[in-house]
Amino acid sequence: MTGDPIYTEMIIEYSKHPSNFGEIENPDISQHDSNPLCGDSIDLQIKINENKVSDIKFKGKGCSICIACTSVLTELVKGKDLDEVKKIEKNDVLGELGLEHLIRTSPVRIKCALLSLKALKYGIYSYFIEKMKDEKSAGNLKEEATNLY
Amino acid sequence: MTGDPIYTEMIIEYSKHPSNFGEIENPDISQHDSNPLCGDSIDLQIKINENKVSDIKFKGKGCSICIACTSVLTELVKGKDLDEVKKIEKNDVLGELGLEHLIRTSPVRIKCALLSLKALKYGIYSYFIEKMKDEKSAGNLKEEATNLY
Amino acid sequence: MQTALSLETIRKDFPILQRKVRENKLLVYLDNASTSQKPIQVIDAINDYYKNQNANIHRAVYALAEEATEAYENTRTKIAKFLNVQKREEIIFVRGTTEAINLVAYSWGRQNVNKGDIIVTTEYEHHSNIVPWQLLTKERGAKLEYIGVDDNGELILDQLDSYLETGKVKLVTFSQMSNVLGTITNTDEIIKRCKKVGVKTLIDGAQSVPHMKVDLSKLECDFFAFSAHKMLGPTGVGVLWVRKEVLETMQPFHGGGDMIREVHKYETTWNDLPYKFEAGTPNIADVIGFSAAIDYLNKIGMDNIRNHEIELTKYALDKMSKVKGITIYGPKDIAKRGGVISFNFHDVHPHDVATIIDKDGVAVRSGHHCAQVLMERLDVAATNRASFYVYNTKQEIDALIGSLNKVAELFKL
Amino acid sequence: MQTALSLETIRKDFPILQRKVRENKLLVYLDNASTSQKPIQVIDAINDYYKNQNANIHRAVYALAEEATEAYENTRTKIAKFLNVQKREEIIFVRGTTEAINLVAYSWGRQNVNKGDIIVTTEYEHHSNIVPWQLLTKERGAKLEYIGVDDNGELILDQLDSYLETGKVKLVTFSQMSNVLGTITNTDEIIKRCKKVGVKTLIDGAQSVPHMKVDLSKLECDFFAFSAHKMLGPTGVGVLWVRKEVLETMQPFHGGGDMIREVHKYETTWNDLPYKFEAGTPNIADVIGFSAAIDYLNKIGMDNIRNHEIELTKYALDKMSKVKGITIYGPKDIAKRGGVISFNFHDVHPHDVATIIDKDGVAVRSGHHCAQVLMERLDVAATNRASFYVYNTKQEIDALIGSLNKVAELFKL
Ligand SMILES: Cc1ncc(COP(=O)(O)O)c(C=O)c1O
Ligand SMILES: Cc1ncc(COP(=O)(O)O)c(C=O)c1O
Repeated sequence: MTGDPIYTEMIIEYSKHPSNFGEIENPDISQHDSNPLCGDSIDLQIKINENKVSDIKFKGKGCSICIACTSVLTELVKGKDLDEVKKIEKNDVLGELGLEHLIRTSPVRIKCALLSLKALKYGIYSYFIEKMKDEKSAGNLKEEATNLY
Repeated sequence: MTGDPIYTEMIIEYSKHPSNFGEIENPDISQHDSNPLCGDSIDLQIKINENKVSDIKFKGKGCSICIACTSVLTELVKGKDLDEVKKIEKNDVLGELGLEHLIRTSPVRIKCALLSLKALKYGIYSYFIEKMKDEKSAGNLKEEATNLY
Repeated sequence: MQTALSLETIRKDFPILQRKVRENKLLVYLDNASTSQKPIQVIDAINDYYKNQNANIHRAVYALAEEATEAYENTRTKIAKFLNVQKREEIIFVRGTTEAINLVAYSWGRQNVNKGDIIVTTEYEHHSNIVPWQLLTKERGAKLEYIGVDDNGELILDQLDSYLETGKVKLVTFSQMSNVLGTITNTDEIIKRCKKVGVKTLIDGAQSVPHMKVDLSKLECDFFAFSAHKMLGPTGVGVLWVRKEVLETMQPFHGGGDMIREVHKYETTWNDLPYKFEAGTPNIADVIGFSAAIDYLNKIGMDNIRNHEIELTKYALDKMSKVKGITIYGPKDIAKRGGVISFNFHDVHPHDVATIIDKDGVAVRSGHHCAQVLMERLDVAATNRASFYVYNTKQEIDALIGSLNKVAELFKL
Repeated sequence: MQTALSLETIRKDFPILQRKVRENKLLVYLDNASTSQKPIQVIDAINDYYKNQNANIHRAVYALAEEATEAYENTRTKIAKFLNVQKREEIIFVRGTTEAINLVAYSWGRQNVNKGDIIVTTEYEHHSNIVPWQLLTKERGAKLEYIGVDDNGELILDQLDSYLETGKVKLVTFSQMSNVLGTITNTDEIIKRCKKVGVKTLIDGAQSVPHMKVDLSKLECDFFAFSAHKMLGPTGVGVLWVRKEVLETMQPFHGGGDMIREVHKYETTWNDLPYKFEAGTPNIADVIGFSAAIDYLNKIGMDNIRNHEIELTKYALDKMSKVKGITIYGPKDIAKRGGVISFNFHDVHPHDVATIIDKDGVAVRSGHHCAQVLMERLDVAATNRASFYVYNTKQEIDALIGSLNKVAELFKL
C-alpha cells in the first residue's frame, strides 16, 4: 500500500494524534458543523484577542481526512490575524497534506476535507456580523463596519 | 366505411335519436354517474310500481356508444320486474348493438358502453338497501329483506 | 425547421414513429400536450445509466455512487442554465407538475394562507392547478377565485384587478399556456400587476417550457412548475423552481432521508437547499434521462421549435376549418397560441371522433383534458385535441384531415 | 442457489457486473441495501416501452394509450399477486418508501392524530420512518415515542407494551428489517399486541420485500410501504399498500389530474381507489419496468433468494469476524437477520474504510445509513455496511475480506 494517494503516513498520524483537540473556556467563536450525508461532526472553538486568533481547538467525530484537515487548519490559523484568516483557501489546507487531487478525484470525500474550513469561515463571518451590529448600534461609521468583511 | 365494427348505422341512429330521453316526475330512483376520465355523464330516472319498472328515462352528455347503450338499456328494462332487472348483464346490452367485441378490443371505450348499466345497478341496489332499512325499522322479517338482494 | 437538424433526421431519432398501430397503420402521434415521445438519446441515457453507473446518490464514497451523484447534480445545473436561473439550489426535482404544485400548496400554502385569504387561479387551468388549491383553501378557511376566459379563449384580466383590490390575495397561480385552447397567457402583465401589490405568483409551465423559450431571470414569478415527460424526457420527473428568498422561508414537505442535516429522537435539523425538499431516493435514472432531453432540445433550439409549431399550427388551422361541421376553440391570432388545437364536431362526441380516426393510426386526445372547469365554461362535455411537437409534419396533419373528413361523412354532417 | 437459474446465469443478466471501476478493478457491488442493480430484462422493458408504447394512461382512446394503460394496470395486479393481496385497488403507486410513509402521515395522520396522542416508532428506523412522524406529531401536538434496541440489535418489545397501556397510541410504525443491523423484526408479535388494543400498524418493507417472501394476507398490518429500486426495479417507483377499510376513510393527499371524478369550481368529487391517491401523470415507464423486476424475482423464487443470502451472510460473518480490529453489529443468530452486515474498525472512520476498499473495486456503504437515531444508540458516528443480493458470490466476499485486511494493515490495527 505504499504510495496510497490519500492515506499517507501523515494523514494516519494526524487522525490518531490530532492537533489542537479539545475545548476552550469562554470562546469568542463557537461553530458546529456536520456533513449531512455521512456523520462527520465538528465543533470549532476560537479565542480572539486584539483581532488575532489567540487560541483554537476542536472536538468532534470524523474520518481521518476530516480530522487531519481540521488539525492542519487549526495549525494554520493559530496566532494569525483575522485579516489573514479570512484569506485562507481550500488549497492551503489540502496542500499541507498533499490532497489537492481530491477536488478532482473525489467530489464526495472533498466534503470531509473541507468541513472544518467551512465551519471556520462561517464562524468568522458570524463573528464579523455580530461585531458590525455592535458597531452599528454603537453608532460607528459604516465604512469601519464593512471593513470587517 | 362500410363494416365499421363500432360505428354501425344502428349506433349512429341511436346517438342521434336516443330512446327514453328525458325526465320523470317524482322518480323512485335517480342515479347520476360519470366517466371520471373522459366526460360522459348520465342521469337515470326510474319509476317503480308494484316491483316493476313502470317508467325509465335518462338525460346526459355522452359519446354515441354511451348514448346508444343507454338507449338499449332503457328499452330492455322498461316494464320489467326488478328481479329480472337485477339479472341484466353486460352482454345483454352489448349484444343488442353487436358490441361484445369491445370488451376485448377497447378496454377504454367499454367503459362508455357500460356506464349506464353501472348507474342502473347502483341505483337499483341503493333502492333495495333503502327498502331493507324501511322494512327493518318496520320490524319485518330478515329473510324478506335479504330477498331484495 | 431552421436548424442544423432536418425534420427527417429528427424523426429518425424517435423509434416509436416507425411503429405500426391498429390495422398496420403508421402511427401519427398528435397527443403531445399529454406526453411527448422520446428520442433514442434519452432512451439510451437511461439504459446506459442502469448498465454502467447505477448507485444511490449523495450518500456513498465508492466510484459508482460518485459518478451517479455527479450525473444527477449536473442535470440540475443544466436545467438551471436552460431556464437561465442563476442559483441551482432553486431547482427541486419532483415527479411532475402535479407534485410541484402540491408541494407549494402544502409547504408554502399552509404556512401563509389563512382564514379569509384569497388564492386566484383561472378558468383554463389543468386540475393540478385547481384541486390542490381547493384542498388548501378549504383547510385554511380561505377562498379560491377564478379569472374568467373570454370568447376568444383569453383571460379576462380586469377580474384579476378586482380580486387584487380586496387586499386579501396571497397567490395568483396560472398556466403559461392552456393545455386545451393553446392560449399563451399574458404572463408579464399578470406578474406586473401582482408584484405591484406584493402578491406572489405561481406559473404552471407544463405546456410552455416544452414549446418555447422560458427565461426565469426575466419572468418575475415566485414559483414555476413543469414535467419532463412533456418535453422529450422520461415519465416520473419534473421540476419545481422557487425563488430563493421564498424557498428559504418554506418548511419541508416530505420527511425522510437526504432532506435532513441531523436527526435526533425529538428534533431534527434540515439539509441545505434544494435537498431539504428532496426526501428519499429520487428518480435518479430518469433525472439523468431528462438531461439528455434538455441536450436534445438545446441542439434544435427552442426558438426553432416554436417556429416549427407555428408553421404546423397555421397549416392545420387553415385545413381543419374547412372540414364539415367542425368547431375550433381558442384564439384566432397565431401569435397568441401554441401548437394545441381543440375542436368538436357539432354534436358528435369527441370519443367517437378519436376512436374513428384511431383506426387510421391517428392519435389525438379526446375528453376533458383534466380541465373540467374550462369544459363548463365552454359548455361542452369534452373536446378533441390535436397537439404538435418537433417531430410532426404537414403530411401528418394531412392524415388527420383525411380522417376527420371520414367522421363528417359517417355522421352525415 | 436452489433454483432453475444458476448464479452464473443470473450474473450474466446484470450488465453492470461486467464493469471495471477505478484502476481497472472488477466491480464488487455490496451496497444492495441502498439500491440494487438491474437485470437486462428490466432495462429492456423500459426501453421497449419508450420505443413502442409510450403514451399517457387512463385518459385516451387511441391504441398506444390503451396499451400503456393496460401494461401499467397489469403491474398493479402483478404486485397484488406478489404480495398475496386480494384487492388490487389497495396498491398505490408512489415514488418510493419515503413518499409512501409521508402520504400516510399527511392523509391518514392529519385526520386521526390529535393532541396528546402517541405514535410509536423504533430506534432502528430509517429517517423516512421517523421524520414524517416528527413533523406530524409536532403539528398535531402529539408525541413520538421509540421502542428501544437491545445489545443484540433486537427491539425491546416490553417498551411497546408500556406505550400501548397508555391507551393513547394511534399508530405503531416499524421496519420489517433494519437497514443497518439486518435484524428481522418480530412483526407478527408487534401486530398481535397492537391489534389486541385496536392500534393501527405500518410496516416499512423497504428492506424485507426484496429479500424474503412477504404475504400481506397473513400479516395483519394496515399500511405497508416499499421501493422498487431495492428489488431489481427502476428508481422512482414504490408502493403503498393500505387495507381497504382504512383507505376508504382517507382524504386525498395530492390534488390533480386522474384523482378526481368531477371537478367544479368550488367543489370536487374523488375518483375510485386507488386512483384517488395517484394524482398527475405517474411514472409509467418505471412502473412497467418494475413489472419485469417482479417477474425476475418470481422466476428465481423469494425463498431461494432468502436461502442464498443466508448462505452468503453466514460465510461473510465467519470470515469477517477474523479480521483484525473489527466490530460487527446486529444479531448473532442467522435466522434473525437478513443479508446486511454493519461493522467498524476500532477507531477508523467508516469513510476511510470505504475509500480504501473502493480502490479495489469493492463498493460498500459507509455513513449513518439514514439512521442517526440508531447511530446515537450504538454510540458511533457511522458504520460500514456490506449488503448482499441474488447476484453476489462467495468470491466477492473473499474480495471484501482481502480489502478489509489491507485497512487493518494500513491503520496498524
Ligand atoms: C428501511 C428503509 N426504509 C426506507 C427507506 C427509504 O426508501 P426510499 O429512499 O426508496 O424512499 C430505506 C432505503 O433507503 C430503507 O432501508
Ligand atoms: C397545463 C398543465 N398543467 C399540469 C399538468 C400536469 O402534469 P403532470 O401530469 O405531469 O403532473 C399538465 C399535463 O397534463 C398540463 O397540461
